[in-house]
Amino acid sequence: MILGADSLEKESPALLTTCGGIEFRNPVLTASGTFGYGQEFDALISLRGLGGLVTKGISPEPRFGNPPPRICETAAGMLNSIGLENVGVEAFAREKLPFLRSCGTRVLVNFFGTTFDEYVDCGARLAALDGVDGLEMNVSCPNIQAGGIEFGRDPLVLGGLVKACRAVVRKPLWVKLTPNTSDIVALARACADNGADAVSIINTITGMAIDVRTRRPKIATVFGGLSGPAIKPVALRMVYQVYRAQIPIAICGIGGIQDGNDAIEFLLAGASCVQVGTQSFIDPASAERIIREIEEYCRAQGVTDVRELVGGLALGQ
Amino acid sequence: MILGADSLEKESPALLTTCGGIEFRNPVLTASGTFGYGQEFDALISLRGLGGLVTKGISPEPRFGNPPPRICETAAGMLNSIGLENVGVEAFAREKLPFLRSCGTRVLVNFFGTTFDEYVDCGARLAALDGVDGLEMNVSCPNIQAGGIEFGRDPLVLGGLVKACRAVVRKPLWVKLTPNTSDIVALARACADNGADAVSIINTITGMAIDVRTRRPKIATVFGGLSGPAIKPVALRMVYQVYRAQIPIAICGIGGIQDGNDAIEFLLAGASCVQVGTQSFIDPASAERIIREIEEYCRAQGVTDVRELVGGLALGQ
Amino acid sequence: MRYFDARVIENRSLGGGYFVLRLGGCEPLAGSRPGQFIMLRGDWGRDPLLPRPLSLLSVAHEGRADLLAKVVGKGTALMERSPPGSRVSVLGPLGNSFPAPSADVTDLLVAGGVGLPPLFMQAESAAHLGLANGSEMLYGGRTSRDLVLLGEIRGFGIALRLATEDGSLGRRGRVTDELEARLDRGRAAASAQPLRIMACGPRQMLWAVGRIAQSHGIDCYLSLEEQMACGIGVCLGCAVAAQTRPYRYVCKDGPVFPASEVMAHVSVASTSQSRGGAQ
Amino acid sequence: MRYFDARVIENRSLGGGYFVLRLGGCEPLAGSRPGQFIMLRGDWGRDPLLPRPLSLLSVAHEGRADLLAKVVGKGTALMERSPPGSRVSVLGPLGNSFPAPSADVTDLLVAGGVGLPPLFMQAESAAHLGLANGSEMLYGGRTSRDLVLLGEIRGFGIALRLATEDGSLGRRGRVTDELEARLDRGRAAASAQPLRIMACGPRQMLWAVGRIAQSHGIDCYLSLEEQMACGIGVCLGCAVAAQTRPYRYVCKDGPVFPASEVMAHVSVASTSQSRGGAQ
Ligand SMILES: Cc1cc2nc3c(=O)[nH]c(=O)nc-3n(C[C@H](O)[C@H](O)[C@H](O)COP(=O)(O)OP(=O)(O)OC[C@H]3O[C@@H](n4cnc5c(N)ncnc54)[C@H](O)[C@@H]3O)c2cc1C
Ligand SMILES: Cc1cc2nc3c(=O)[nH]c(=O)nc-3n(C[C@H](O)[C@H](O)[C@H](O)COP(=O)(O)OP(=O)(O)OC[C@H]3O[C@@H](n4cnc5c(N)ncnc54)[C@H](O)[C@@H]3O)c2cc1C
Ligand SMILES: Cc1cc2nc3c(=O)[nH]c(=O)nc-3n(C[C@H](O)[C@H](O)[C@H](O)COP(=O)(O)O)c2cc1C
Ligand SMILES: Cc1cc2nc3c(=O)[nH]c(=O)nc-3n(C[C@H](O)[C@H](O)[C@H](O)COP(=O)(O)O)c2cc1C
Ligand code: FES
Ligand code: FES
Repeated sequence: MILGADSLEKESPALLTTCGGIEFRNPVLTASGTFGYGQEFDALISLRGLGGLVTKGISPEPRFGNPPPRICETAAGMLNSIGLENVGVEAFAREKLPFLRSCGTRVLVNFFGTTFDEYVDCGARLAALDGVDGLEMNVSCPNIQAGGIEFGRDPLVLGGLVKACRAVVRKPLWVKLTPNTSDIVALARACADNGADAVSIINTITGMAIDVRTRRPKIATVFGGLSGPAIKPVALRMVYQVYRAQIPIAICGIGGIQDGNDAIEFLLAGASCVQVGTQSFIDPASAERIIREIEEYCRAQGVTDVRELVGGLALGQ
Repeated sequence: MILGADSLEKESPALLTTCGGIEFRNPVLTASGTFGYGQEFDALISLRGLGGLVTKGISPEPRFGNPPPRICETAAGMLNSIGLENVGVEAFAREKLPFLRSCGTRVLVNFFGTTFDEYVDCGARLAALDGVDGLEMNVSCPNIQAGGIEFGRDPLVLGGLVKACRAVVRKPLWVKLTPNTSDIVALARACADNGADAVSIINTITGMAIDVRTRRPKIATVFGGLSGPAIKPVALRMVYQVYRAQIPIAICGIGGIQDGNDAIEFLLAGASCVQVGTQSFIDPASAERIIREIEEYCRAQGVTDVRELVGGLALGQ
Repeated sequence: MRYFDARVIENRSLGGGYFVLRLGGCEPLAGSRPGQFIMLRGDWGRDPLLPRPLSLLSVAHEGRADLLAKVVGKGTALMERSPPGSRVSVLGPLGNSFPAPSADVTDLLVAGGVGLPPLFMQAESAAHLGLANGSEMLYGGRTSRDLVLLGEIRGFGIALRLATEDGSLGRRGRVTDELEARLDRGRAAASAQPLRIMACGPRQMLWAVGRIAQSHGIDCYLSLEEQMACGIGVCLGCAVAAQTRPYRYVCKDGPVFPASEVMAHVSVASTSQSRGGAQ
Repeated sequence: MRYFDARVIENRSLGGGYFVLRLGGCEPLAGSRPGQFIMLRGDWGRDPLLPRPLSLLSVAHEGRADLLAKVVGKGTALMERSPPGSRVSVLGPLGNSFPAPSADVTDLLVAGGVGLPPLFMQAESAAHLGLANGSEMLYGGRTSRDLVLLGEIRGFGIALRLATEDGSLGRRGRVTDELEARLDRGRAAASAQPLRIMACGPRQMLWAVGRIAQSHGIDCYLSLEEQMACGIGVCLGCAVAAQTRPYRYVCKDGPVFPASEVMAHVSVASTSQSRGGAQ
C-alpha cells in the first residue's frame, strides 16, 4: 500500500500532459489546503514525482482563520471551516517559496481576497514571484463589499474579477469554481470569456453537521465545506457538463479522488489533470500511489499517452 | 438490530407532530421512490407505526422510465436514474390506493408532470381521491416546453407552478425542492409566497459515475440523482438556511438519514418532520428503528414533546 | 419474504476467490426454491452501502443456508473475510425460481462460473425428487479453478459435463460449445424426452445460450443479474428490457425469465442514451 | 516522522471498553517521547474516513509500540475488534512531548480516564532514568473500571494515587480533588523540591488542573485533544485558541502546551460564531 518513493522518480513519458498553459510530468496535482506549502510532505513522498502541487490559499495579508472546532467527519467526507487562514503574500514569498522553488515539481499558488482590489493586488504580487508556475484563484470567498455573497456565484461578478486579474497576471491563471451553483457551465464560460487558462472543478460543497448531544453545530461557523469521496459524483458531473458544453478552456478535476480509477474517471469526463485533496489526510502517500495506478491502467488498456483519455467517455452503442 | 414490529404500535404522545397541515403520529415518513406504494413493506415493518409514507411519484399517464443500468453505488451513496417510471394516476387510484387507504398511516402522494398543465391536472385528480392525506410536488422534472430545464430551478417558474397547483388542490400541498441550486432560500420563498403548506428539502443532487474499464457512464442516462448518507451535510445545510431565513412555511427534512441521531439533526436544524429514503434499501426496517431511536433520545434528554426540538440548534456561547 | 439477522457458521474457501458461506438462523428461508436469492449485508458500516444479492446454493434443516460467492469487489471481499460468528442481515427469499424438475422433460442445467448456485440447487432438488436422471449439468469456467463443488454435484447423481476455456478441466472451450455438442448428440440420438434449458452465468453466455435454444426450438430459462438496491421491487433499479412491456425487474419478475421474453431486446438492454437523469 | 504499515500483534481487552493494542513493525517510532502521538488507520474502507490520533503508551525494542484506547465511536470500535495480524497504517511520531523528567523537580502526573497514555509513558521514562521517586501519578476516572494498567504503573516504582467519582477505588471524587489535597499536603510539608504538573484527560479536567496550578503558581503542562484530519500541520483543523497568537495547532504546536498559553483563552476556545464557512 505504501510506496517506495524512488519508483516514481524516473519520468514516465506516457503521463506527460498539459493543462491551462502548464506542462506537467503527470496529471496528478495535490489540492489547495490539503498539502500545506509542500514542505510538510517532503518526508513522506517524493515531491518531484508529482505532477504539481497547489499551495494553501494566500491573501495579501496574513489571516488567522475561524474559531475551533474547524473540522468534522461526515459519511465518506469531512466538513471544514478553516477560515482561509494563511501566512499572507509577504511571508509566503519569504518563508515558503524558497523550498517550493527547489522541490522539483510544478507550483501553483492558490489565492484570494475579500475585495476586488485585494484579488488583483494579490494576483499581481504572486505572479511576479520567481518559482510560481501559475496561479489558481479561489473565488469561493465572501465578497465583503457585496453583503458576503461569494464572488464566484454570479457569472457576471466572476467574469469581471477574472478579467481584472488576467490583466495583471502574465502567468497561467486558473479559476477554481464553486459547486454551490445551479449552472456550472455559466461560471466556466465567464472564466473562458475573460481569459482564464483553466477552471478547477470543484471546490467544497457547503454543508453542515450538528452534535445532537450538545445541539451545537459540529463546526463553530455552522457551515463548512464538504470534501472527500462523498462529493465525487457531483464533481465528476460538473466536469463533464463543462466539457460537454465545449467551452474553450482546460479543466482540472477535483473532488473525492482516492485512487487511480477515480482520477481516470475525471480524465474521461474531460479533465486534463486532477487534484487530490482530502485523500492526502487519509493516506499521505496517496498522490504517488494514484500516479502509479494511472500508469498501470494505461499499460493494461494499451494507452500510450494519457492525453488520449481526456474526454474519452464512451456514449451510445 | 431488527425490531419486533409491535413495539411501535402503541402511540407515543411525545412524538406527535404537525407539518404542512398534516398531523403525524411521529416525525418519520418514508421518502418517495424508496418505499414503493407501501404494500411492498407490509411484510417487513408495521406501517401503522410510521409517521407517514410518500408514494413513488405519479404522473397523469403511466411512464416506463429509463433504460438500464439505472442505479449504481457511490461512496456512502447511490445514483439513480429511474426515469420517473410509475403506473399513472388511474392505475394508482385503482390498484394502489385501496391498500394505502387501509394501511393505518398518513399517505402523501408524490406527483409531477412534464408540462405545466400536466402538473395541475395530476394534482387536481390526486387531491380528489379519498385516502390521500396530502400531495408532494416533485419539481425536479425537466420542463419539456422550456428546453428541458427543471421546473424547480427558477424561483419564478416554480412560484407560478405552485400557484397553479394550489388553486386546484384543497389538500395539504408540499413542494419538494431541488438541491441543484445556488439559492435554496429563494426557492422556498417562492413556495411560501404561492401558498404551499410545506417544503421537502432535498431531492437528489445530480451526479455521475464512470466505469473506467468500459469507459461508459455507470448509468445509461449519464446523469443520475445522488442520495444516501453522502448528501446529508448538504441537505441539513439547506434545511437550516431555509429555517434561518424565517420563511413562513414548514420544512420536511430529507437526505441521508440512517438513524435517530440523523433525524434529530434535521429537527434541530428546523425540520418539523423527516423522510427516510435510501436507508430503506440498506435496512428495510430502518424507519421503525429510527422512530424508536428518536423516542430514546427524547427520553434521555428529557424532551417531552418532540416539537421542542424543531429549530433547537444551539448557537453562541 | 422476511428480514432477519443471521450468523455465519462456516466460511469455507474453495480457492480462486470462491467461497461457501454457511449461515445459521435462516429459518425464514425454509421452502426457498432454486433461483431465489437473498439480499445480504454484513456489519461493515457504510462501505459498501447497499446489501448484495446472492443466490441460494442450498437451504437445509434448522435454519442453515449455504451461499456460494466469488470475490469481485468490496462487498464480496468482506464476506470472504467474515469469520464464523459474524452477524449478517438477510432479506429473503426473493424473486422467482426455475420451473420444478419434472419426469416428462430432460433439463439441461447450464452454469457459467459463479452462476452455479441456482443450478446447483435445482440439481439438488431434482435429486431429492428422485429425478436426477432427468437432469444434466453443463458447467463451464475459465480454468479448472472456476469449477467448484464438483464432488457435491456428482453426489446428486446427475450427469455432469465440464468445460474450461484453457482446457485445464473437461472440454477446452466454452460451456456453450458443450451445450451445442450435447444438442447435436441429442438430435442424432433422437431422444424421446423433450428438453428444457436453464442457465445462469455471465450476460454474454446467457445470450449465447438463449440463441442456441432458440435455434433448436427448446424452452429456455435464463437467470439474470442487474444492479440492485432494494431487492423487492420498489427502487425500480434492476430493470431489464423485455418483450412484453418495456421493462421487467430482475428482483420481482425474475431473476428467472423465459429466454424468449428477454432475448428480443438484447440490443436495447445495452443501449446508452444521453438523457436527463430524473428519477 | 514516517508513514508506514504496521501490524497488530496483540489486542488485549482491559474491560470497560479499554484495550491495549500492541503493534509490530513500528521501528520508525523508536525514540518517541511521552506525549507524542500517531495517526492510525485500519484496513476498513471509507467508514470512518479519517485516521484517528492516538497517544503512544509505550515504545519498546524491535518495533513494538503499545497504544491504550477506549471505545467511543466507530474508529475505536473497529480497532478494538482488530485481531492479531491486522494491518494498520501509521503516521508518526507526531507532535511535541512533556518536558523530560529531571532530578531537580517533582512531577505530578495527572491522568483522567483514557488520558493516561502520555503520563504512563512519562512515568516509564522517569523509571528508566532512575528518577521514579521524583514523579507521582494522580489518576482518576468515573469508576474503578476506568483505572487500568495499575500493576504496570506500580511497576515503575512511582507513587500512585487514585480517585473515582463513585468511590469504587481510591478517593471518592475527582482527580482534581486529589491534586488539591496533594498540593495542600505539600504546602504543609514545605517540601524542598519545586513541583511541575503534567496532565492529560477530558477538557474540563484540564482547565480545572490549569486553574489549580495557576493558583498555586506551579508550572503546568496540558496535553490537549482536538478533531484532527492530517496530524502534520497542513489542514489547520486542530486549532485551539491561545495566548501568544490567535490559534495554535494541537498536532504541530502540541499536543502538550504550557497551561499559561492555552488557559487565558478558554472561553474564546469554546465560542461558536455564526459566520460563513469558507476554508
Ligand atoms: C439475483 C442475483 C443473484 C446473484 N447471485 C450471486 C451468487 O450466488 N454468487 C455470487 O458470487 N454473486 C452473485 N451475484 C452477483 C453479486 O451480487 C455481485 O458479485 C456482488 O454484488 C458484487 O459486490 P462487490 O461489492 O463484491 O463488488 P462491487 O465492488 O460492487 O463491484 C465489483 C465489480 O463487479 C461489478 N458488479 C457488481 N455487481 C454486479 C452485478 N450484480 N452484476 C454484474 N456485475 C456486477 C461492478 O460493476 C464492478 O466492476 C448475484 C447477483 C444477482 C443480481
Ligand atoms: C493528540 C491526541 C491523542 C489521543 N490519544 C488517545 C489515546 O491514547 N487513547 C484514546 O482512546 N483516545 C485518544 N484520543 C482520542 C481519540 O482520537 C478519539 O477517541 C477517537 O478519534 C474517536 O474516534 P471514533 O471513531 O472511535 O469516534 P467518533 O465516532 O469519531 O466519535 C465518537 C464521539 O467522540 C467524540 N470525539 C471524536 N474524536 C474526538 C476527539 N479527538 N476529542 C474529543 N472527542 C472526540 C465525537 O464528537 C463523538 O461524540 C486522542 C486524541 C488526540 C487529538
Ligand atoms: C481542510 C481543507 C482546506 C482547504 N483549503 C482550501 C483553500 O485554501 N483554497 C481552495 O481553493 N480550496 C481549499 N480546499 C478545497 C480543496 O482544495 C478541494 O477543492 C476540495 O477539498 C475537494 O477535493 P477533495 O474531495 O479531494 O478534498 C480545502 C479543503 C480542505 C479539506
Ligand atoms: C431509487 C430512487 C427513486 C426516487 N424516486 C423519487 C420520486 O419518484 N420522486 C421524488 O420526489 N423523489 C424521488 N427520490 C428521491 C428521494 O425521495 C429522496 O429525496 C432522496 O433519495 C434523498 O433522500 P435519501 O438520501 O434518504 O435517499 C428517489 C430516490 C431514489 C434513491
Ligand atoms: S432491486 Fe429494487 S426494484 Fe429490483
Ligand atoms: S490535524 Fe491538520 S493541522 Fe493539525
